[in-house]
Amino acid sequence: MDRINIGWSKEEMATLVANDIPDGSYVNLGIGIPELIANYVPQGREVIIHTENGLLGVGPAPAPGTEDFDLINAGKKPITAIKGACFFHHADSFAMIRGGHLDFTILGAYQVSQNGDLANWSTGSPNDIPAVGGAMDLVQGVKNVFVIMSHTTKDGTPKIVKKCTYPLTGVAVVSRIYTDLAIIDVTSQGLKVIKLAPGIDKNTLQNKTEADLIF
Amino acid sequence: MDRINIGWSKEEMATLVANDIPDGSYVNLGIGIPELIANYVPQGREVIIHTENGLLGVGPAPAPGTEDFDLINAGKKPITAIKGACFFHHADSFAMIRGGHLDFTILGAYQVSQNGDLANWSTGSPNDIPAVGGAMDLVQGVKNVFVIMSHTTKDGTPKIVKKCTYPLTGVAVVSRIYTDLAIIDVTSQGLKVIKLAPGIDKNTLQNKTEADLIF
Amino acid sequence: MINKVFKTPKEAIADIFDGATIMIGGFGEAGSPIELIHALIDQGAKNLTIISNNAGSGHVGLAALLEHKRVKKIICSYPKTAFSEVFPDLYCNGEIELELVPQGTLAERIRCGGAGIPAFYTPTSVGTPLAEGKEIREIDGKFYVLEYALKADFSLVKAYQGDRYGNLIYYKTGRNFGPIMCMAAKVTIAQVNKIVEVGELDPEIIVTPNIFVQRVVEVANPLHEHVLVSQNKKYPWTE
Amino acid sequence: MINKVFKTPKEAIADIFDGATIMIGGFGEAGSPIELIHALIDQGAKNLTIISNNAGSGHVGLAALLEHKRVKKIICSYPKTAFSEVFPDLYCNGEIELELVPQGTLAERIRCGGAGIPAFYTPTSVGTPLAEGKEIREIDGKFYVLEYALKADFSLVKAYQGDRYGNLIYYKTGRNFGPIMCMAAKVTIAQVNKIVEVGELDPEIIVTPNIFVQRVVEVANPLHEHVLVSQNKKYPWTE
Repeated sequence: MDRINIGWSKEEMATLVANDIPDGSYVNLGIGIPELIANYVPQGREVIIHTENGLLGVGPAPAPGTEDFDLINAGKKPITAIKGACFFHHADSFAMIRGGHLDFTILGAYQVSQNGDLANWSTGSPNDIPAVGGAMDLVQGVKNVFVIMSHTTKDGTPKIVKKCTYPLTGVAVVSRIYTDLAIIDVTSQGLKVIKLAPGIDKNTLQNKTEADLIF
Repeated sequence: MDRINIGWSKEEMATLVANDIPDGSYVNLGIGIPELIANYVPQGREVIIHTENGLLGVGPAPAPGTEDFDLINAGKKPITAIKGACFFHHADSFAMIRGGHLDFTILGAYQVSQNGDLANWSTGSPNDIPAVGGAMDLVQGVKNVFVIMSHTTKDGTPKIVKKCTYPLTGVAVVSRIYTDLAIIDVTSQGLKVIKLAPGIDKNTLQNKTEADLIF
Repeated sequence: MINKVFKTPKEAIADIFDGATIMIGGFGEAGSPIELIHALIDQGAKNLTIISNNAGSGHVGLAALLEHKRVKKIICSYPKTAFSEVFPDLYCNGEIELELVPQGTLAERIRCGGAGIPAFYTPTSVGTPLAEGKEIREIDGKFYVLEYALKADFSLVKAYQGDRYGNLIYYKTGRNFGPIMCMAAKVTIAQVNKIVEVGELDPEIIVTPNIFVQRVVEVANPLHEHVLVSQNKKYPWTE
Repeated sequence: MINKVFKTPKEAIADIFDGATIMIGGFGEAGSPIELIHALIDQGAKNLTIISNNAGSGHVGLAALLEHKRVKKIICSYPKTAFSEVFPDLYCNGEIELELVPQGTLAERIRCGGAGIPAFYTPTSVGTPLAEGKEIREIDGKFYVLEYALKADFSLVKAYQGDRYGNLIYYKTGRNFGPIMCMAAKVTIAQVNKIVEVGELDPEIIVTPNIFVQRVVEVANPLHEHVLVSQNKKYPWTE
């Protein structure tokens, strides 16, 4: 997913997500593309970013040479803290997550199923080192679980599926999917496309999607 | 129990308990006579006193006129804090208690049974306002539960009994009893008297005790 | 922009509804949000369930709320305090329901309510009347009782300083139930002695992270319960 | 007199025994007590069970402890970090046992171990392979998995400042697992950048109360794991 040639770029996807997060929200950003979202919060909105390793109030990336390796995010990258930030330990951090205090978490994914099942921690391959981190807590506890990912794998295999084949992170937890090709809501009626990327039509999108889409 | 005419005085009882608490111990003191113990810690020993409402490191009572009603003990009396003290919230305070981190708790009692059952929170009377506070947590979590009490009620009824008639605080939790007449260990063989107050003989003590004593 | 600051206790508690479950901070007087409670008495919400370590003292604060018959049930560890007159009367007359909970179990049930843990096992109260009717489980040879989380519609707490994000620090043993009650309510309302600018509170020393607080109101010089009780004051004030 | 200060990491960890269960603080490098881990490598204890969020990086610190085959089992949420080479090799060769635990469940199991709560219910992992074989319970219409507390013989943590009583404060996101691991071990050993006099730490800002800490050792200028990894250093140092 280093380059996306059709549809939205990673930066455009991040902007779309950022625009959908209301002023005053508490947001946890997953590792990878989700981290970009912090850069696109619209002017005039205060969004407080949580990182599960113990900081509420993540600020912009530090200037080169000013990194503090005791001030890192969940991806173990150096960050900064905004004014009004606070530090806390892991049990308190996951009390925030599990206790339903966060409004949004934006996560990457291997697969999302039509009922909102998420697979994002293991390919299930015996040679894969299993590593789950905080993903299973986030999907259970955060009020809105958004996924941001490429619409298909590099070889074109759909990632939005009828049923996940990879090990699950959570059952029926995703509420919205942002891909390079569309924004899709998980509803009780099924997967509802609420926005198509420029130049993408319904047939193209459905052909790249294993699950049935509602337009 | 305002006056004790035979055996040890309240102050002598508190001194006996204080002498039995080793240097470096963490101690929770119950409301009433147990509070006196803080005044009798032998010179040269550092004993850290915990109050369950959120302070580790209770100091001496404040001088009159210097009381701070935001700095109180479990009995809601103004206290002071020693150097090296720290404040914390109730869940952390009871993590200390329940988690087995405290070495001693010294509690008052209505009744103690021969197997160490404690009754100290309710007389069971329908007109009694039930109030338990932290007693049930203390007896379950603290390593050594000591009782300090008058040997009998004012009308001479034994408080050390075969089986408690009052509602229990905990089952088989007391390890040692300090009364105005004796110090008694709760052992697997039964109640073993390890010290008699001056002028008290075995018969006198047994006559004031419902449970069988071992001398 | 995030601004959780309310101008007065009255505005901060305006939407508390009949039948609400409310956690009220404090251990005795320390940490008791007396101005918020008085505003609640003025506001008139009734049929409340209160979760609080004590049941108030004298005829002010929590005791006054009880005295005005606004509370149908109290979940509490120690309703019998010095100068506690209102609760005993109501209780003996069958005018209030009491759920008596050991103090550590009360604290843990509140924290779990805030932490998304619906239930836990504890050794506390096993073998006593307070464990009767509850599930007992043996784990590694020891017995434990199953206890369920507590949550609330509102928490009223008193802190020392706060900012417009809702960050809080406390003062001495006034901290007690505040931090965990902030976690366990849908709407936490904190009265603070002083509102400071965002950034004034060192991120390392904030006790309650702002995510747990929805409203902050400054009460610069809060009343002292022990003074009011010694003067035999009653709320609402009658001069 | 209470004096929990040890002169060197070597003395502080001297009695760690073969087969011990050890919690090791840190989230990646932040909060990782690298000098204590290196002293443990020198000391030689083996057959260890390690509880730690990650499995180390490069060939220093926790990764070096694994590389020297001292660890039979690791309980961990995320053993796959950038520059993590040692653990993947051991795991693929079947030379180390892994218990994979979601991060929040790991944190809560540790806190419960310290708080005398033997088990709790959590929604995390329900419906996933990590809940397989575990008890599932429905509470108020939602499903939860039963998880058990974790305890340890020793905890090794890194803090910022400490005193001879064992009070600790931390530095930024280096706090992470430190405070809860201090609670959950029989013997907690903290390395701190600076030992201060009793009374220097404000009672309002102490993060780990002294009761949870048994030993404190000053390491004034701790090594930086990312620097050592970028230099491809291996412990023990071979010059």
